[in-house]
Amino acid sequence: MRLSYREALNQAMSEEMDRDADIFLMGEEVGHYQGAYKVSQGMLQKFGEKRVIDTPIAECGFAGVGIGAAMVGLRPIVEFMTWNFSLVAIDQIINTAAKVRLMSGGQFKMPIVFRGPGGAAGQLGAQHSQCFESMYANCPGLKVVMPSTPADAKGLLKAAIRDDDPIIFIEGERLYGFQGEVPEGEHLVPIGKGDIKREGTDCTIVSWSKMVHTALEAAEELAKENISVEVVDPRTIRPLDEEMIFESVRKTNRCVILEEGYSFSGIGAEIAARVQSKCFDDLDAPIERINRFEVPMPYAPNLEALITPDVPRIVAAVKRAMYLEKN
Amino acid sequence: MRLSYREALNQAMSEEMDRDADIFLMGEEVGHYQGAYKVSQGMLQKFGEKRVIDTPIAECGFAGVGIGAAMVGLRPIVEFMTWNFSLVAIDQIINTAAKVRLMSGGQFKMPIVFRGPGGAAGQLGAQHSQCFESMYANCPGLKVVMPSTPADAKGLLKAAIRDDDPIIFIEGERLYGFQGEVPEGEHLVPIGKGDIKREGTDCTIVSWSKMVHTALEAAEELAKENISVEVVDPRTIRPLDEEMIFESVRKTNRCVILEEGYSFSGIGAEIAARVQSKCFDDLDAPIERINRFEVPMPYAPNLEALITPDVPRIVAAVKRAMYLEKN
Amino acid sequence: MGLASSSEGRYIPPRRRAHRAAKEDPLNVQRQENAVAVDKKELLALYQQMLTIRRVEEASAKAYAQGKIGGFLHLGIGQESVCVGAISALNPTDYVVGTYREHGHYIAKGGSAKEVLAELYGKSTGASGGMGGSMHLFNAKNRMLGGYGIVGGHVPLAAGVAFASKYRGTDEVTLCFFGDGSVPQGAFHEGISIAGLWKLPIVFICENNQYSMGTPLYRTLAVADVTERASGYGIARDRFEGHDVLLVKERIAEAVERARKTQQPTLVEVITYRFRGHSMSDPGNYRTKDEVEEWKKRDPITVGRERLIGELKVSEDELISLEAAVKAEVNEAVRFADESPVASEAVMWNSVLSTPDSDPRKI
Amino acid sequence: MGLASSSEGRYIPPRRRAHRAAKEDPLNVQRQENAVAVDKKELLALYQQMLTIRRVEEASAKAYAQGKIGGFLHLGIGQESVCVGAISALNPTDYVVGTYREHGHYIAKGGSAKEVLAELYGKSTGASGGMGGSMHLFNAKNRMLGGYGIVGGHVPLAAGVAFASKYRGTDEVTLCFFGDGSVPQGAFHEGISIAGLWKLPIVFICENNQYSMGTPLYRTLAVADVTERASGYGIARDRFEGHDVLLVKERIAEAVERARKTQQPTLVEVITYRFRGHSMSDPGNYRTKDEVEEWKKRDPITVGRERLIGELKVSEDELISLEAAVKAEVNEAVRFADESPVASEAVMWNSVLSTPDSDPRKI
Ligand SMILES: Cc1ncc(C[n+]2csc(CCOP(=O)(O)OP(=O)(O)O)c2C)c(N)n1
Ligand SMILES: Cc1ncc(C[n+]2csc(CCOP(=O)(O)OP(=O)(O)O)c2C)c(N)n1
Ligand SMILES: [Mg+2]
Ligand SMILES: [Mg+2]
Repeated sequence: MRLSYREALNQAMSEEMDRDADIFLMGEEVGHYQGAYKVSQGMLQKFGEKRVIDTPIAECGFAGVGIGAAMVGLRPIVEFMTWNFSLVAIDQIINTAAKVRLMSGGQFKMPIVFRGPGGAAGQLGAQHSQCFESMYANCPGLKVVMPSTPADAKGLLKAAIRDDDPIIFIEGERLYGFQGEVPEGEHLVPIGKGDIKREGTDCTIVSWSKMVHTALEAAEELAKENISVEVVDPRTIRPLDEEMIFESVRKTNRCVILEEGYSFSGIGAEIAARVQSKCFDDLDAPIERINRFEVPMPYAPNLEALITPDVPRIVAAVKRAMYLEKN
Repeated sequence: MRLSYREALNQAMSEEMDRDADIFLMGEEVGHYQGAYKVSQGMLQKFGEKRVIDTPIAECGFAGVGIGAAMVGLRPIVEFMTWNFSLVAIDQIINTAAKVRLMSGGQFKMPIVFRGPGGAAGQLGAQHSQCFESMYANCPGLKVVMPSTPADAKGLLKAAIRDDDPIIFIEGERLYGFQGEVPEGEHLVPIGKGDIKREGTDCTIVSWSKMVHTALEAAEELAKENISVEVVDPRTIRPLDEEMIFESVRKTNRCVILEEGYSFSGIGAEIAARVQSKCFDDLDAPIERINRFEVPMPYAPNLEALITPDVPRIVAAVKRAMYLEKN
Repeated sequence: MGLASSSEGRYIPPRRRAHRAAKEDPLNVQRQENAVAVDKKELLALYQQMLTIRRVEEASAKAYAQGKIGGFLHLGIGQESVCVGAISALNPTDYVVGTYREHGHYIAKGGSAKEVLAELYGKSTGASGGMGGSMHLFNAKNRMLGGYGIVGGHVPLAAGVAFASKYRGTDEVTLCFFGDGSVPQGAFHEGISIAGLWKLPIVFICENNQYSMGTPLYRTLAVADVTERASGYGIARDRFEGHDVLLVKERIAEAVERARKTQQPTLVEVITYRFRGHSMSDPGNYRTKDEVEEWKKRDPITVGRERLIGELKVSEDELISLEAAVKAEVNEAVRFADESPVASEAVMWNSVLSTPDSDPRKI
Repeated sequence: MGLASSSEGRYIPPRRRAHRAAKEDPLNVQRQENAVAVDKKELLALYQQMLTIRRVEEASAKAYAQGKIGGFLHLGIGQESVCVGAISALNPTDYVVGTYREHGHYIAKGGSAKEVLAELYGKSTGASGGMGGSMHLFNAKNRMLGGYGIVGGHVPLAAGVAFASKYRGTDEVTLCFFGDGSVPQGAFHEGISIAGLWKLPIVFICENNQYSMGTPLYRTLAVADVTERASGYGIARDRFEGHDVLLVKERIAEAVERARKTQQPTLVEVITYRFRGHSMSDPGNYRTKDEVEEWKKRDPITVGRERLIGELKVSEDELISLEAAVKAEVNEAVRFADESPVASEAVMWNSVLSTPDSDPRKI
């Protein structure tokens, strides 16, 4: 069936909540307002105030409430209105959610999903345009999931809700309206398994979330010049499906990593470090990273566009990797 | 003169506070208690309660107080008792300190130093043994400084206090008692400039903070087997003195990165990504990364030792890089 | 229970604290019947300021619909008396720290319509050179220390500004504005705790417009009276309805003087109402038409105008010409914004760090 | 002003709130004169528990000095009546959430001396298999949900446990312990705000030992009476001195019943004192010898023993044999800890994530 990314997420939560009464959704405006981005549209009506819970603006508080509830066996879905606001709750996530299992010697599980939109979404300025995947992925005890399509969004969110570990589920704010085919019936995508979004032979582009679509555009562009690009989407950032990436690079011998967030200790840095290690003899060129330039996001549209990765920058990077363009 | 790392930091703050009445120190137990780790010993007596300020346990609050004071021209030094507790204040640092200059179109400077000890210090468990350099370094608008010796500690802290940007100054908790020679008189170390801690020709080890000393031990070990290791210490993580690292790798053709924190999107990932890019044709072997294993720090001493980088792991990595040992 | 005339430590009996009470009488504050004395020149100036803000925001809504402004746009239409009245109680050397709903505060603190609109248009002539946008208006010269987008996150920063004034021994006071929705935030608590402990010269002003996005106050706070929290912080309190700009000025002036003279912070709650949705994308369906209409009867601009005519005998003509002048100013500001050059790339690179030669592209 | 007998909504006049008042009479709480009625069997059991905790902590201090225990070690010596009295008011199905100073709470909630000492020794037989250490004692079976090391960080978590009880419609109650130093923390505020708003079955117990590390209360809080904050959260309050374990039990039982029956949270402040430094590395020089000696006169163990002998006519012999039994138990626990195998590598790998085949070394 054809669904928007938003609808796919809504279905994932609704189906799982139908299945298991221990699952509930909690966050700012998720209930009466139907979600700040309407991801939870209709859910209050369906599940009632007990299971679709509007919270005060107290992210540290309600993230902690979710964590406590998960420790004693409930399965909370905690929505951050956007991931930018998770910084006031990050202590709860990193110092508690990620560590209780280890600190207790394995006595407690932590089946909780933290979800919400990440990334820039058009002139939202410095405090509302951030990418947090690398901060969270740096922390063992967490899993980080970032779907790029409606099908992946649905399948991964269902898998995340069933998972017994704390999951950082980062949605593309710009993807909510994106339409795509989603398999009928029960559809699960395993956490930790990547997907090849376009096959190709000349150069690998690794990308995830909304940047996958920019990569696909660039691939289309490059195809016109007879350059065949493979676009691989790990879908889960941590654990990372590194084998899929290595295999692709072993075929193409070139690797470009396209990331919306900053490069310094970003996900691209991690992937580059692994690829250079495991594909040392396969690489015909240095791995290229494309990222947001290292500037807090400015508001003005001309500057936002300037610092954001786009098709021309990807095309140039692929060409550099193929020695078709000078540095 | 011979000083401990702790004394060197104390001197840096005291000298700068003597010089400029706009500088003050604020944090938990920095005054009457003389500092949880005695870094501010004697400073209350010297500068009084107005400039050496004990705070309540409200990191978000007093980090914000520092930020506000810096915006209107004071030059605060904010001590976190340890960086572990900065997570409850990270929103202030990332969403405000790092962004006000840009958001205001350059109208406001942000001359503030956040400092305190980082890393593990012996059986402190999962919540008190963390390394945050990669989280902060991912954020443009911040500078991240991590001295490994008393001389660097003094010179860099003085430079940090004089800097007009927000500085993340991470001290080695295990280094406070470490003694070393510190130049007499005014001693400044420029932010962004690395240092070669041991010269060598066969393999480069990049390391910082307390791990530098472990690297030096390993180098000593390897020297016995006639393997000549160069130990380079960037000292500042961001901005990173990449040229120094590239130069060293161009000489040795091999690179091992030794980092106390986790590998996933760590500083080592960033350095590896840059080195593979800029030294592609110089590398004779894959870049090796040595990190804490990806486990929240367990309390038991046998397990803490197991997951922490140590000399045998470094020696093995260098030998792998030299094809003297199998993977 | 009426409004106590003294603003400090008023005791409110426990039953008033209950959630149920909050539902019956959500605000627990009586209408202000006796307006304060009026000075014509003063009220005219405040009226003009409120009107300018109103027109600027109306113009920005229009430009938003035309696609000339992007991102989030939060309008304070209906709340103008709060920022205008409060900030008029300040000296020029005093500071203001606001939220993302701060166009009015920026103008009240001496900024121009041009600077606001140009910022919203993302232009180099804007308040923050186009770098900040609607939520981040800064004016160093006027001591407008910005709008901030993390709910409650600016409260400790404001305490820090007041800390600096005390550190330096100046007589400056800081006004920190925030919404009712920020009260449950940790940063709110930490900032106010410290201000109370260290006796900082600051006034915390809760602009209680009774909603945080679509959530009415009683689903956010167990105790509807925000100032009930003051006693736990050891600070003074005051609470009143804010549609009369002069009353706001008078009551805030009291708190400002307390801060200036005795370094005693005050938590002030001003009951107000926003006539529009939370932001441009919010149709505001969670409120009834009746409720909105009821509050529009206390539109601070209408109230101000009526007092000018009724009590001060300002002629309709005088007001019409004032209103025309405001309109012209705002029209000119729109033109200015539209025609200004886009935000500067060079300014951006130089605004990341102070180190002049760092090229952030390379880091 | 004496202790009010009712625990709810007591009004404390403003002058008591001031910083100065806090200095003159830092606690603003009168000594408890009339102890509650005593049941012999009950007090004997509580006495034995307090004594076990005391001996375990003394043994751990000794082992620390011998280098058999590492890391941070925070002892609750002097405060045992608080955790023992409070937790004795619970059903076994109720929950406890504590801080890093939680050896006593762990034992009071049914844990053994062996599990505590083995954990401190970093052994696989410890409460948390040697993974947690002194600050992180967990016992899922007993519903001891851990000790936490980030000041205030566990308060929202505890609210979440209470939330789960309410969600499921059980009659469980959660006790959340924290120190006086955590009151200015944002997490404290957010957790309690939510508990008050949602009426969660929880009791927040501030173990006010009057110091956070080396900082006396009056340099941390503008208002010395922690429970003054309750009215802002719309919750009940109580406040008393805690050296009499039975009084603690009685007063906490009231709050527990309130939570269980009416889902009304309570903020309880129990005044207590730690006889040692903050942790093993703190000599505690910020307090005078006289002050410490003064409080030692109200050592809860001495007080309990005196009541057993004086009021309940328990013979010295009976107590001596009880004390010997405790000593033997703790000695045995030390031996057990010493001889147990070190923490397990396999358990560690399996405790990072639930996914059984992930090898965290490789990630
Ligand atoms: C920490 C945080 N959480 C969530 C948001 C999203 N958000 C922006 S404004 C807002 C409502 C704020 O309401 P209130 O404080 O009453 O201010 P008002 O908008 O009514 O002026 C929310 C939830 C945010 N900006 N920051
Ligand atoms: C957020 C945070 N900041 C600082 C610390 C360091 N620290 C540990 S205990 C402590 C004092 C706590 O005092 P209090 O809450 O009164 O508890 P007590 O130790 O007296 O039991 C401090 C500052 C911490 N663990 N967490
Ligand atoms: Mg509001
Ligand atoms: Mg204490």
